[in-house]
This record gives sequence, structure tokens and C-alpha cells, in this order.
Amino acid sequence: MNSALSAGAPVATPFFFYMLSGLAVIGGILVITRRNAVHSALALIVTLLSVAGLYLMLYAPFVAGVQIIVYAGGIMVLFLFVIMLVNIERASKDRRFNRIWPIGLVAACTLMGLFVSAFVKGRALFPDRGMPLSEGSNTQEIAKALYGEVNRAGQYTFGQYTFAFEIASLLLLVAILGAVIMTKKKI
Amino acid sequence: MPNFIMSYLGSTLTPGQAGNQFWALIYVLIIFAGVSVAVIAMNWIERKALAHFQIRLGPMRVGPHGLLQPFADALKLMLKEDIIPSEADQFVFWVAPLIGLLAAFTVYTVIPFGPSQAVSDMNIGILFMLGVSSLGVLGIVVAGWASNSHYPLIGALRSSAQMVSYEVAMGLAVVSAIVMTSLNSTGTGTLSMIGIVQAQQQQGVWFIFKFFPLGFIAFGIFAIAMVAETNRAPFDMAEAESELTAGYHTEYSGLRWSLFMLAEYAAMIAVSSIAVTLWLGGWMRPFPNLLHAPAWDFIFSLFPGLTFGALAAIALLGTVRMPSHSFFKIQRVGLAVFAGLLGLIALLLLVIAVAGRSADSGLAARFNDGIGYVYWFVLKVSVFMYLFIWYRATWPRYRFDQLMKIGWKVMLPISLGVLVVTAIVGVIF
Amino acid sequence: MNDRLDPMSNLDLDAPDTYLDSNELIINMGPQHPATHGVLRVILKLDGEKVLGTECVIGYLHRGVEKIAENRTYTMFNPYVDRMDYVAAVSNGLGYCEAVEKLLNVEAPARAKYIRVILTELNRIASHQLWLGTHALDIGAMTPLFYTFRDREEILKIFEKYCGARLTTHAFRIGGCQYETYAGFEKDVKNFLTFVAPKIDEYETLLTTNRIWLERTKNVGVISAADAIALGVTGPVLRASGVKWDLRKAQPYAAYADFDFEIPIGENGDTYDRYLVRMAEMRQSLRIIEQAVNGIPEGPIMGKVPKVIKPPVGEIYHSIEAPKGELGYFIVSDGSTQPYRIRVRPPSFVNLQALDIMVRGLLVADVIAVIGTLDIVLGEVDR
Amino acid sequence: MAEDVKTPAPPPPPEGEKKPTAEKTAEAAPAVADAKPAAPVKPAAAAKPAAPAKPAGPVPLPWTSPLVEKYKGQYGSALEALTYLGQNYFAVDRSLIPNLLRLLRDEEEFDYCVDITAVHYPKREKQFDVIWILYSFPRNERVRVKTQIADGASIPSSVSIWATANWLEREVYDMFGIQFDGHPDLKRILLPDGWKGHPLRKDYGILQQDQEWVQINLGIESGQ
Repeated sequence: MNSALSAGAPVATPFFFYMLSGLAVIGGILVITRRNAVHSALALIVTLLSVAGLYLMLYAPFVAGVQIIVYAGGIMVLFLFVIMLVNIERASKDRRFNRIWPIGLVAACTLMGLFVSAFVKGRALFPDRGMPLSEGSNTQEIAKALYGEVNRAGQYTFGQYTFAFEIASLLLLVAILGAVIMTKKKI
Repeated sequence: MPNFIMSYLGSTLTPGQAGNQFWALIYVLIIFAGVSVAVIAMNWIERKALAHFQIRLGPMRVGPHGLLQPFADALKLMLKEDIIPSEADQFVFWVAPLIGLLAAFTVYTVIPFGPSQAVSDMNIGILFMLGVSSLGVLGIVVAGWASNSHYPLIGALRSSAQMVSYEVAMGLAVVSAIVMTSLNSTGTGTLSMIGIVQAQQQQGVWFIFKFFPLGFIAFGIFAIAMVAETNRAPFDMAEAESELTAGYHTEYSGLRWSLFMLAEYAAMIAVSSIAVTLWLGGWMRPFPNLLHAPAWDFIFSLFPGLTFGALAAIALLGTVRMPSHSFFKIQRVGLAVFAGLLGLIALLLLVIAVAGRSADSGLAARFNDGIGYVYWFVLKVSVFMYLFIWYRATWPRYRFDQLMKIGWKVMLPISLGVLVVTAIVGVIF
Repeated sequence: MNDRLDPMSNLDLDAPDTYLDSNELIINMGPQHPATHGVLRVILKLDGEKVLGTECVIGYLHRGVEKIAENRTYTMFNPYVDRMDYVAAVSNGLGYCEAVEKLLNVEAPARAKYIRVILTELNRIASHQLWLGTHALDIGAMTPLFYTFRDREEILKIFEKYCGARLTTHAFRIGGCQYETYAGFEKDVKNFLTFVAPKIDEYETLLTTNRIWLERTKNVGVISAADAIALGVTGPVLRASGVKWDLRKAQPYAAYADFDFEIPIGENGDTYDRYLVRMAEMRQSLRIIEQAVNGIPEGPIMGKVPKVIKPPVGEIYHSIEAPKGELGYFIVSDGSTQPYRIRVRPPSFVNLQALDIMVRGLLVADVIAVIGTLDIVLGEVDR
Repeated sequence: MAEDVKTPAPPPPPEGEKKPTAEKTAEAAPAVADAKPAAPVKPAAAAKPAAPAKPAGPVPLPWTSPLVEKYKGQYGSALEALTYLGQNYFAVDRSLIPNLLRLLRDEEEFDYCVDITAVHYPKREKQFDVIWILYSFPRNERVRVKTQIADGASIPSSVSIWATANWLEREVYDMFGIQFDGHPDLKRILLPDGWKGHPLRKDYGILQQDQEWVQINLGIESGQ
């Protein structure tokens, strides 16, 4: 990665990378340690936004935009909705770490092992050291080079994968109807 | 270092595209200074225009015709005691206005004031904008919750439900505008804001007039959704004074409360600049293709100077009509100085316009075009600002369930319909 | 103060196990609430936004006018009457003076009657204008308030020129009027008539066909004619439910028999009909004033009433059509100079009772609209 | 808006003077009382020594109309129909109350109960007059029904007949202390709940305002 301040500098500068991932990790920890539900929700939002930043650094602006809209803007708002409507004082009274934490720990370790092994074996998948960076090219060209135009994503979803897209929307519809029926006593 | 600065001046890319952090910073500062000045001006204009709607004078005492009223308000709010309710959640109470402000201002990084006058031209411009404006809801929800009392809680729930439901309609309206961009020769649309305006330029038509009824309906839906998105005028359920005291910012006071007001005005300007970019041809001057003879260019380039001249004239008229009582002497002088300032700016703009016309490609010409772009963009946005005030003066307030009914049962189906029909019409023609 | 439904009681922490069913919220609206037209406190039992039930707590402005009356002579009590419905003080005074005159079996002279009709109808327009301004403001329309108050100012100027006071005017005396009309009275009233007629059209253009106003007022706070009669509701609220009854026509008093005017009525008794009825009533009042000013007879303005008023033993009930409804005085006299008992039948007090059935099932925002459309004045509710 | 009437302009008449007016009211009250039962007998002007010279003012005269005949036949002595200055009213015995009112509403279409109020005559053995003022929309006619009840006695509530009676009776209870049986929610309406005493009773002096409710809740020494 060449120096940060050259004219055609890519976004993926080490400083930003460490800052964002650090933020994400801290946010993650805060989510599970905070006693107050709204605090953990805010921490989750910080994590999601920093992950969106990481996507940007991987020259995937479309995914970053969707991440902000869907996760930070949509789902987290509904999370906060639920937290505010449901009487959370009662929830905070339950014991913090319930009895089955060892099982949780084991699951976490296996997951960690999986990640590490994937990274070690799959090193060949990742492009080696340098990025084929040409001087003066800006983020847009690099993104095009790597992932093609934003509309490439559009073509995929509505081109080859329309069936999967429709199934997903059906699933969402069922979820919405379920929620409505559960809360509305008399329809 | 100097070449770093000068090298950008030649390029016609936005600082973001050119990867030039220094100029990006400069642009950010310019835009934020501009927006705060706009918010201050908006505060004054809203109070005066609303007053004149209601056959009263509005602020007249602080400075000539109340011109210093916004500063007086700002000072007052700073000096006011900043009470944090004892039961409130300290951290969240402190963070809420910041989230609101953050959401309102990050939108400006993508708004194009000219072909190269934007902080950065992301190729997901619109997507980024919708995403960040949906973050604004978080600020309100969290503010309502943090105040830990009945009314703000209900106010917060109401306004967030309203914003979420109108975001959907807004998004769909935006999508139908983007579908229109893809009908130029290359066939592939673009999400980037500058790209959209350039598409309108190439197609020689503002999207509001494209496939006539469709563009207009989509614009109409966006215009209504944008009013609801910023909790203004007929949809100001959140701070419906007559029912829930003051909605989510009941417990806020002093500077913290003014942050919410700042966020609201900034969001208003941001949302109306999206509308201008998408439907009203961003920075393009009217009839760019019909009347593109150099003579017309010159005439249109005179407009900025003329408007400032007109403002100066009005201010001068004000000084003449000021009553002669000694109390008004200072106000008369103040107004005269203000008029002088406006006159000076008008003169400067006229000089640049004349200079720009003669030397076709020099610094003056580039500068003249730059001013022209920004002027036309700001003019269109100010039309929307006037509409916001006009709504507030005439319309009563919708009830909350009616508001949601309109959001889901009226706006959503229409925007979906417009989207589908635009796509079909786009494919046919 | 009192241990009524304590608003915080419902937020007890041991909520039901299932998080989903929302418990009933009890909200305390008033007595310091921008939209309760004075010190009215309404306790709302809400399920989410829907109103399950209301309970009105009144009495914050109770001054014991009826107890004071028993220690004042008839003339001394006259100014107190203005303080009850301070928005329509002139009609309060008219009601009281006519009741005592009936007790004394004395008739006010014709000129006094005409002056009384003119001032009462002007007061009705002023009261309706104040109602319209505050009612529209409660529903969110800011501008009508300024229009109505600008026009109401003209009426208050006429009152001030005539009897020196703008609001609690004490304009009439038992037996007739105290003051002869000032020099330019007819001219002022005529100017006012031409001035205000287009202004009422202005209010109409702002609101009558305003989509959001329709949406907020159509079939909101509906009350049927039968319920209205059973609940003793009177005035524009009753007429909006379709009952064509106005004391000025049914049992004419003062000089109302000489004038012809219609009684506007509504069909389905919702907030919009009450709005239309009151706007039409303002126009009818203009017609009455016009006929009264043109036909005002010459002659004395004070009937033959003894210096010290000592009505014979007995009791009478007399009522007039105040802007809010039927305002009645039941006076029991024991032959002395001080009334033995004066009972005031306040229209706002009785109309407010209908709030509970009008509001059931509506939303909180509608409660504000319904309180506005009932046009209550707490001075009269609490007496 | 509301003018503070705490200290009425003219100082309330000193205690002494109160007594004579009370006597006069007492003396006049019996005049009113005996005038009523002796209505059929030519009104005895003698009962009023106070104004010998002044001609006797109008006096309640018997009121005759088909409506009255019907009820006279039905109830006989327990009901008297009188008219005073053109306003007709029934002076009835307490036992008639619930069904006479119901009859008036159903048969005679007096469907609008204008007002319910009471008057306190401390000197009489039946101290309270309870008065219903009724109006009939179809017949555009007003009538009053008056009955006398002793202190502490209760009277059946007419909420079931006219819904408007709910608050009106609550106010009469609040001001006079008259119990209304069958009233859905009989409690004070204008005065605070903890208030002692009923202000509109003649024996409740204006100065009695300074009772402990004022001292406890408003924390002021005396109301005057």
C-alpha cells in the first residue's frame, strides 16, 4: 500500500483500516457488556457503520450504501422501537450472564478456529501484496476494475438470481404478516 | 505542497474523485459555512414571512427589521441553562442531538452545487443520501427515550414511525427518477448525483417534465414525503404543541435544543436540494438547450448580480421609509450598511459576469460559471424553503393515524405505480 | 391534591409477563394544558392512542358566585355576572337584567331593547370569532387566530366606546341601559357590518374547503340529536345535531321578535357541522344587527325602576340564548333588597358533560378538537 | 380573566347586621311557605307585616290546564299546580318524585331537563326545596317541579330519566349536601374532595371559608 497522501490514493489506507476495525471490535464488545439496552443498540449501530466503512475500503460502495440504509437506518430503528415499547426495566432485572455461558464459550472458540483456518488455507485466494494501482486513478475506476459498475449488482439480482430474489421477498412478506397478526388483537 | 493545491484547480473533478483531501476539506468548510448562513437566514425569513402571512410584522426590534434576531436567538440559546433531567440517561441524552445533526449534515457531502462543486461524487450518491437521512430517525428516537417521561416517549415513537413510513415512499420516488436517468444514449443509469444532473442536461429536459405526468407525480410524492420526513408543516406531529407539549425535545433546553432546530433546518435544506438535483435539473440554468446562444448565456449570467442588486434596492427603500425618530437612527444606519454590502456583492457579480463573457476560458469564465451554477441551485432550493413556510402558515395539522394512512395507503401505492409505469414507458420509448 | 386516578400508578414495574399486550395508559391533560381553554383537567384512559374513557376534573376556577349573590343587592351583583362567561359578558348581563325585570314585572323601553339586541349580537360574533381562532389553533392552523382577533378588535372598540370596558362590560342595568348610545354609534356599527362580512368569507376560504381541516373535523366527536337532548346540550352544539331550536325564536326575549333571521342547523352533529353552524350564526347575527341598527326607535332608555330594587316575594326562571347555549337565571326573592338565592344555569357546564360520550373511541388529538368545538369557557363551567 | 373575588369589594356586612336580615328572611320564608299550602284560600296578605302600605305583589295563583287536571285526579292532595308571573310549577310531595318526572318526560314530552337546583330555608322543618326545571321541545313549554325535603333526607336521583342530571345533581350534592339515591357517581364536582361543609347552605357563613382545607392545602393562614 503506497503512501496515503499521493494524488490517486486509494481509500484503503492503513490508518483508516485500523481505526474502523478497532471501532467495530469495541462496538461489538460494548454491545454485549452494556446493561442498558439502548446503549448496546447504539454500540451496535457504531459497529454496523464501521463495517460499512470497511466495505467502502473494499471498493464496494453499493454494499456500503445498502448496509447503512438497511441495517443502521432500518433495522436498528426498529430495534430501538421494540426496546422503547417493551418494558425493559423488567428485562434488566434478570441475571446478566445466565448459567449456560460455558456452552457459549465453546461455540465461540470453534467459530474462531474456523475463521483462522479459512484465512490460513485460503491465503492463495486473496491477491498478494500489492494492488494493481495506477497513478492518478481514483476510487471509482478502481471499483469498476474490481467489481464493475454499481449496476453490475443490479444486473445480477434481477438477471441470474431473480428466483432467489423473489423467494426472499416472499419470506419477508410472511414475517411482516406474522408480526401484524401477533400484535393486532382484533383485525 | 503548493502544487498539491494548484494541481487540483485545473481539474474538473470533484475533490473526492480527485482524491485530494485538502480541497475536500476546503469544500466541506465552505458548504458547512454556507449551510449555517442559510439556516440563520432561514430562521429570519421564516419568522418574517410567517408574520406577514398572519397580518403582523414579525421581529422588528432587534436590528433593522429584526435582521439581528437570529443572532439574538443563537446568543439566548447559548446563554440559557442547559437542563438535563435527573432521571434521564446522561450519555444517550447528550448523544441524541449529535446523531440528528450528524445525519443532517453528512448528506451535504454528496449534494452537487456544480459539475465539480461537490465534496465528493460517490457513484452511490443517492443511496448514500437516503441511508444517512434514515439515520436522522435514530437521533429522534433516542432523544425521546432518553428524556424518560411520558410525552417525549410518545412524541419520539410517533415521529420515528412517521419518518420510517415516509422514507419508503421517498425512496421509491427517487428510484423512479433514477430509472429516468438510464434512458440516455449509453442505456445505463447512474446513482451519482452529478451523473443525474448531467443526464438531465444531455436529455435536455428536467425530469419533472419527462414523460409528462410521471415525472411530475414522482416529484409530487417526493415533495410531500420530504415535508413529512423533516416533521414540518402539516405533518409536524412530533412537536404538536396542542397535544403532547413539545414532542421528543420537551426536556431539551438551551444549546442542546438549538442543535435539534439546526438539524431540522439543515435536513430541510438537504432534502429540498435532493429534490432540486433529481427533478429540477440541479445547477442548470433554465432552458440550457433551447437558448444556448452566447448572448443568452450572458443574460443568464447577469442574474446573480441583478438579484443581489434588487435586494440592495429593497434594503435601501427600507432605510428611506424608516421613521425619523432618533431611536431608529441606529437601525437606519445598520440597514444602510447592509444595503451597501448587498450592493457591493451585486457589483462584484456583475463585474465577474462581464469579465467572464469576454475571456471565454480564463479564470474569470470558470469563476463566472461556478457562480452561475451555485446561484441557480440555491434559487431553486429557496423556492422549496418558501413552500415549507407557506405550508406552515396555511395548513392545519394531520392527525397521526391519518398521516400514517396517507403514508402507507396513498403515497406508497402511487410511488410504486409511478415506478413501474416509468420503467415500462422508458423501455418503450 | 386529591387522590384521583394517580397518573403514575399505571407504570408499575411488574408489567404482565407477555411483553406484547400494551397496558392502559392514564394521561392527565390539564389543568395547565395549552388546549383546554382555561383550567380544565381531563383524565384520559388510553389504550395506545385510543381514548377509552375520560373524567373531567373541574372547579379550579370556582369563585362561589351564587354564594356571593346572597350577600349583594340586585344591582351590586350585576358586574359579577360578567365574570362568569367572560368571553360573552354582554349576554350574561342581558340574561340577569331581564330575569330581575321579569321578577319586578317591569318592561325595558323599546330603545333599550334594541340597544341590548345590537350589543348582544355583536358579543355573539366576538365570542364565535374567539372560538374559531382558538379552535383552529388547536387543530394546527395558526393563521385564522390572527385574522379573527384582528376583526374581534373592532367589536371590542365599539364596546369600549359605549360602556368603557372591552371584555367584562357591565353594559346593561336592571330596567334598561345605563348610557345613551354615543354620537357615532350607528355609524360605527354600520362600518363594522360592511367591514366584517368579507372577513367571515376570508375565514371560510381558509378552512371550509381545506382538505386537512375536513379530515380533522368530519365525523369527529359525533353526538346524535337524542343524546344531545338527553344530556341537556344546547346552543350551536345542539343545532349541529339537527335540532332546530333557538331561544331567540322559540321564546323571544328583548326585541328578537321584531327581527327575521334563520336558525342554521347541521345534519350529523360532528365537529365540521358545528363549525358550519357557528359560521352561519355569525352571518345571521350580522343580519339581526343590521335590522336593529336601521330600526332603532327613539325614546327613553331606562324603564321606571325604583332606586332601591326590592322585588316581591317569589321565584322566577328566565333564560336567553347565549353564544354557548341556554343561559338561565333562577332567582328566588324574599322581598328584601338582596336575592335569597340565584341559580345560574351555565351552558358550558352542561355541554362539557357531553365530552365523555363524544370522545370515546377517538384519539388524543381529537379530544383537543372536541374540547375546542364544545366552545366551553371555564369561568362559566366553574362559576 | 377570573377576577379574584377573595375579598369582595364591599366588606361583608358585620355579624350583627346579618342577624336582622336572617330574621327578615325567616319571617318572609314562612310567608312563602304558608302561602303555598293555603293557596286555594284567598292569599292572606296579612302574613306580610313588612310591607303594609305597598300593594301585595303578584302571588302564586292556582294553575288550571288539562295536564293539571289529569295529575290532580291521579295524585290528589300530594300535588299542587300553581303559576307565578306566568310560570307554571308543581309543588309536589317527596313521594311522587321519581314517577311524576318519568311521566312528565314520557307522556308530556318534557324531554329536556333544563336544570336541577335547590334552595335552603333553614327555618322550615323541611329545610330544602329541590327544583327541576323542565322544557318540552314539541310543546315549546316550560314547567318547574318543586318538592320539599328535610335536612339529611335523600331523594331518588333522576339520572335514569335525563342523562344531564348526572352533573347537575352532583353540584346540588356538592353545594347543599342533599343525597341522591341511585346516582351513578355522587361525589363533589366543583369543590376539592377533602372539602368539609356545603357552601350554599344558609348556615355556612362566608367567613367559614378559613377551614383546615385552605390552611393545609393552600398553606395560607386565612382566606380573607
